[in-house]
Amino acid sequence: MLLSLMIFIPLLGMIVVLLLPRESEELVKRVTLLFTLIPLALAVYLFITYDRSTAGTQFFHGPVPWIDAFNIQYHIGVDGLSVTLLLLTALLGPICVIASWRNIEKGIKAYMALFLLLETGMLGFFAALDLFLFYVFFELTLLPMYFLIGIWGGPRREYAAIKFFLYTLFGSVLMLVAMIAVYLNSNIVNGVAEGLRTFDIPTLITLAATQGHALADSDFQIWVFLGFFIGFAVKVPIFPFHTWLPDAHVEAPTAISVILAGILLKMGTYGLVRVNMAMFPQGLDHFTNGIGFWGNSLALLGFINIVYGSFCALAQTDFKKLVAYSSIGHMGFVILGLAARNDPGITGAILQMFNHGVISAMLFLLVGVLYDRAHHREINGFGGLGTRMPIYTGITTLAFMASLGLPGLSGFVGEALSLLGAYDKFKFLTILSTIGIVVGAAYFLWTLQRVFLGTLNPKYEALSEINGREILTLVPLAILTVLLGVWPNLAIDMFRESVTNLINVLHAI
Amino acid sequence: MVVPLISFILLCPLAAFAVFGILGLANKRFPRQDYLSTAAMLIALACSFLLLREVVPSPEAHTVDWLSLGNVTFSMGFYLDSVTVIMLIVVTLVSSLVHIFSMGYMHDDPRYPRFFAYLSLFSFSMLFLVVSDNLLGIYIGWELVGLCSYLLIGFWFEKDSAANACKKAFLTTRVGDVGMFIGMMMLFTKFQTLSLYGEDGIFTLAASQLTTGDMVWLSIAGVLIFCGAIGKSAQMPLHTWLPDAMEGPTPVSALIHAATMVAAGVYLTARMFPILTETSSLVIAYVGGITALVAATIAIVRFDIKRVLAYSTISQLGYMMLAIGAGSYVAGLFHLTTHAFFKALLFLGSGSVIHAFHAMHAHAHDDEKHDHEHADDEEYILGSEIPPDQDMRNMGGLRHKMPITFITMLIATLSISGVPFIFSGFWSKDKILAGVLGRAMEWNSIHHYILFVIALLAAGITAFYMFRLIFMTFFGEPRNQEMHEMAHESPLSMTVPLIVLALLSFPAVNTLWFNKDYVKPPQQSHLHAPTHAQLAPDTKTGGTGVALSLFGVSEAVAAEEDAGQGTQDVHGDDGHHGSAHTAHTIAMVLSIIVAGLGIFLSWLFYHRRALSAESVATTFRPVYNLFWHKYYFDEFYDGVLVALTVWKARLFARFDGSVVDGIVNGVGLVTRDILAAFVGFFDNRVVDGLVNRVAKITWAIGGRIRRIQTGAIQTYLFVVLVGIVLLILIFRVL
Amino acid sequence: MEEFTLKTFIFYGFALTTVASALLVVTVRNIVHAAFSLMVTLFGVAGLYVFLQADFLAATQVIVYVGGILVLILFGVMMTSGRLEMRIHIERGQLLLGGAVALVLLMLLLTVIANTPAWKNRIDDGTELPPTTERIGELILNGPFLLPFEVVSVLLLVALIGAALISRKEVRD
Amino acid sequence: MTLQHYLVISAILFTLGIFAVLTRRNAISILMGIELILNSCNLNFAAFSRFMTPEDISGQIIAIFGIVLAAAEAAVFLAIILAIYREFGSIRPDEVDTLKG
Repeated sequence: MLLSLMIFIPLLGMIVVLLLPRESEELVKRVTLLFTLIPLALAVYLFITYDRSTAGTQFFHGPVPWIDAFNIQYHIGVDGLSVTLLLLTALLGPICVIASWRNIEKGIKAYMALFLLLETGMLGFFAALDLFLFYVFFELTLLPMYFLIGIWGGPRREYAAIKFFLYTLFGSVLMLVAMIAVYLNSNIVNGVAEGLRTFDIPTLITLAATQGHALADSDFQIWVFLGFFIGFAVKVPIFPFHTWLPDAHVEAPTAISVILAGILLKMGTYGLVRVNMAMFPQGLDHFTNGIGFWGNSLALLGFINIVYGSFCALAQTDFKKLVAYSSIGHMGFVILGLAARNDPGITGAILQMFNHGVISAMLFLLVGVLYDRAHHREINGFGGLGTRMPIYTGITTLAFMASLGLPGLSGFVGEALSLLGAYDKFKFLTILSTIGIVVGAAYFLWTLQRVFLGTLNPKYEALSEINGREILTLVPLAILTVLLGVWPNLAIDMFRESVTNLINVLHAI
Repeated sequence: MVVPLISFILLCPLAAFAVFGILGLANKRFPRQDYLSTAAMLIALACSFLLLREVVPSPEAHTVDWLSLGNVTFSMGFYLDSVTVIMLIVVTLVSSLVHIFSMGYMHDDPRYPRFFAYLSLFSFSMLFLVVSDNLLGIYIGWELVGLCSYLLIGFWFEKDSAANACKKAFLTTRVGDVGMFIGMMMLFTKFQTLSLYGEDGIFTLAASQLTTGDMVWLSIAGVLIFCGAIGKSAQMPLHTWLPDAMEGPTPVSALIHAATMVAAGVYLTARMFPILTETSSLVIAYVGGITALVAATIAIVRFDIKRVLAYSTISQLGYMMLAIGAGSYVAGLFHLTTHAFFKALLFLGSGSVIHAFHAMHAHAHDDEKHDHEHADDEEYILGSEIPPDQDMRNMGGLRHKMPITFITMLIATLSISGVPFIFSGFWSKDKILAGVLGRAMEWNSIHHYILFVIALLAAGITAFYMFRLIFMTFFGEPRNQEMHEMAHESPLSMTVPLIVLALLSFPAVNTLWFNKDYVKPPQQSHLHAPTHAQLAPDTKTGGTGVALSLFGVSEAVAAEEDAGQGTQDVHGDDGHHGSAHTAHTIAMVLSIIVAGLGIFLSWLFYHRRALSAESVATTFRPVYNLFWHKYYFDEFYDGVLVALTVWKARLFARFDGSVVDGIVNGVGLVTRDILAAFVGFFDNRVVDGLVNRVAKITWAIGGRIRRIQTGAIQTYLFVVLVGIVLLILIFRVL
Repeated sequence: MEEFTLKTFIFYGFALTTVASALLVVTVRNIVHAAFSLMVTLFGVAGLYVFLQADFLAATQVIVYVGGILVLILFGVMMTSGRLEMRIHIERGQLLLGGAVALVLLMLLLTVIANTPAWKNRIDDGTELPPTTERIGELILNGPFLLPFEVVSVLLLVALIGAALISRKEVRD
Repeated sequence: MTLQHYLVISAILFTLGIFAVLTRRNAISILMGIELILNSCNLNFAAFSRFMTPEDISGQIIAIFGIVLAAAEAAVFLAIILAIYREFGSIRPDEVDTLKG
């Protein structure tokens, strides 16, 4: 019930916001903030009461029959894998609302309503335990995102929005096909159909591990794995499905970029863990067993993401595009860690998901702060801002350092664990991937130098220091960054058992 | 008592930094950050001295779980042995002195509080690195000191050169760190832990689990870990960042880039000593040796007082690496300690000189901005710009103006040059030379003989360029009269640290190192490949070493040397003791000779002016150019590596924009234009032909039918009713 | 055939009044007259309700229809019709067609009424039922009709607001 | 008085209402016709309630709802008529034919 409340309160908020008069913008913003703070409060409660000693699903609601004809159920719940991302989503919600406080100029009401809808979609996605429900929420995020980019974005917003939409749709069509294939095979044992078909994820996981079940057939798993994988790969995004990301980021308003990098990318990797790994261990095995091309393919994709993303970031001169490409690089570590299929690898990957959510959120907020003042994002157009805006420079340095994986800040732990895990299986690729660490440091430091160091660009002598509201959005994230860097167990406690459980599933085949 | 004490030591500087950070976020400032940071450091220093009692004799580790996975746990902990304590004292001591020095030196800086906050953060990180008992902890501290170094080098970030230098420092060291990380990954994959000590630590496991078949693997791992040290300790080929790091304030150079952080690489290598194999040791020794020599040669031709010291630091660090690579664990760490003191002293002294010139520089800045560029002839054509207050060619004859600075710096110079017996530098350097020679004789290894020669050469050159610095700065006639007039002795807050450090350059205060029970080298379980185990006994010569008994110290040194060698050698016997003594004697004599030679030449060139440096430079033009251009490392990196990377990045980005995205857009276009056009054609002619016909008919019918649509409600209603009536008639009545 | 009592007489009287006045409503040319005829019809229906022992319904009929709707209609007449248009214009052709359809419909309805077996021989036995008001109240406010009642209330409210909104003079902004 | 009496009266009222709606050229007259139709329905409800289920008075309640609906309908209808009158200057339904095809 708690989870259902958490998921649908933003939806209620959307209705309330829609009923408010268009003119009272301040009221609209406050109401939206309120309706994003409630899930956050619930998330804090969830964090406190979550039982860390078990791998099982908790706080579940359902299964309640929803569409009986296809045995689709309303079934939600969280385990260690999803709870962290749920918390992240609930945290970023209010932060984004605050970040949108001043810089959305038109149609704030519609914007906020769409944002709340988006939040419902994201929260629901992470909590869904029914494959169909999962898909519905997955698609539910797409629609508001399309409008949020397409209406409130930059000059090329329509191109970016359509690109984003089509890309994701392309992926989700394959996903849908795979999903239907799973559904149709879900009641076939030894070639004979018996019982009801089902979309229920926990049931499907059990079935996929049952000897003789159609879902446990390794060829079937490979194909279905591919279908889901492409669907999620677009979201992550994994090379070569990544080109929507820089465009979407550059055009999207700040808060939406934050959501995009912070949550939407995680939906892809979360899907990989939740569906691809847990449900199709044999399919996974085919792509990560380290034998031949296909056995290395997932790790190879991770490697390409890391190196390719980092090098592309190095060449960017648009601040936001740079951060966008850095996201691609960082998600590569997640893929690499997942491909390792071992304790440090998966833990590192999940940790990296969470940490990247926090850090990239900070980065985009910071870019937004600068953009609001200077109205451009050309890195070479700044210079010497360190003297003008010391606090802003300080926070940016912190975020950059976290992002480039400085130990003591959260980015390091996930990255290091992913690499440690991956080295066990993919020695050569992992060693090559470490290039990404150096290049990552290079582009962040170079940016730092070009924007903040050196002599002050006289054009920006009047630039105002970061204000209280902006600091308010950044401080929780900064604290989290430091906290998780110093005390990573705080996060790992949440999902340690689930990871162990997942690994047992993977090793059972 | 140990754990709370160490925690407290760590907490002091961290708290000082936290105050700054939290207030900074609230856009406020703590006006007395300098007192806070300094006090924190002094407390930490006092606590470190307390630890001196705690540690002897047995090393101990205290751990807590830091990061626990399902079946792997990374723990964080403190490991406290004599080396740790000595490092703690060195770091806190130098750091405290630098804090005090900075109160005078940095006093007029607009970002004065920030400077102390950074110093505090650095001290915390460095101490954390030192006390960590596992590789992960060391790595964390390692990167954090890198960050502080970055922040402090770039402290005057308005200067483009500083901004460049800090970035370069961070990136260069990161390249090394990646190597270190790969090494860590190798060790982790093998042993499933990153803890070094204890039952489940890497060292125990390595000793018990590894076989001869693993030697290559272990060597690679060792060299990779050493890569981290190459970066951080500015060894070849990653040394180029350290001279540039002199863009930072001078106290920073003294603390970070002379005494502590750069020595962390040596410390790490020493920590990894137990798992160094013969091969990796040799690699380390060669890297160290070559670095020592090359950096020393570059230092000869520098004119910037800080750059001379920077290259000298690199060279001395190479010395330490050489020592550890050659198995002289104790000697390497001993030299680390003595070097920390005298090099910090040299930097602070140079800072004092710069400070004396600084006011003048600011004054003369406007009218004589570029004058110095024309002052000397062609040398400037080649090179980097030197700030006039750091240019030794503007100095000279300062010994009367700044007596305290002069005397203290002279003591440090004598120490670093290896002037015998009353200076600590002599003992530590001598110990290294003896160690290398000892290893060479013991193993009859040509490599170590070569290394010994390199080390000797480097020692001579060191003496030469250090005295060159002293002569050019403090002796002779003032070369720039105007600047000379303005020069003055520094305030008390700056001279006191100089005096303290000068005192530390005497061996008496380094007695810990002469107590052979205090620091014991750890066992190297993988040093001997089987071949050497057989070779070693045959090569031993039964020398009859005569220990020089001077001040009763050298006896202890030699004996300690034995202890060091003995524990490393499974076959240690009397004959071996002999070889150590022989080596010691030879090394001592030779080192005194080369030091004297170096000083004498320097005196000839720069004081007596009996020989002209310029004419020598002209005679050996190619060599001189090589030295002047720092062996073209920077040119190579900037022109090739950096350019290549950026080019590659641009290539990738263009690839991304045109090819990958092009394909995507292309698919879009193809779908929209070509495919759609074809389908459209087909559609128009075939499908649409049919459809159009249907549509036309529909349209025609519609045109007629639309008259029914009168728009009058009553008509509709009428029709509806008729319909109802008919329906009722059909179904009900008929 | 039942007895022709006073009660029956009155019933027929009401029935006749209702039908006759309804006929007037649809035939009279003056719209105001039509409205008043409608009033008579409504009263007649109310009387019929009384015969059906639906006392509350009868009262509601009088109050709501006569007191409310009829007044509303009269207002509507006054506000929309100029003096000339007080007369209702009827076209002959339309009249014939409409009349024919209505007639056929009536025939059909009567046939259905006459032929449905379940409806035959349902005679009012004349039993006096207790007043319905209390039971209706019970059913509406505390019984199965609570929800419909609420829905209808909201509907009425919406209709009122909507009506007010539609009919107000447009304010140009 | 049988059920059929009432049904016949109701049927007549209904037919008259239909007739009015079909033939009248004045919106208000149409409204009156509609009122007649609604009344006939209510009468049916009441009658069926009385004769078919004497104990249950649900039919009456439905009739009451019917009245309420009639009231609502009348209100909205008149409002629309007023609006149309303002727009077209007439309430003759045959003149309001913007939907004409």
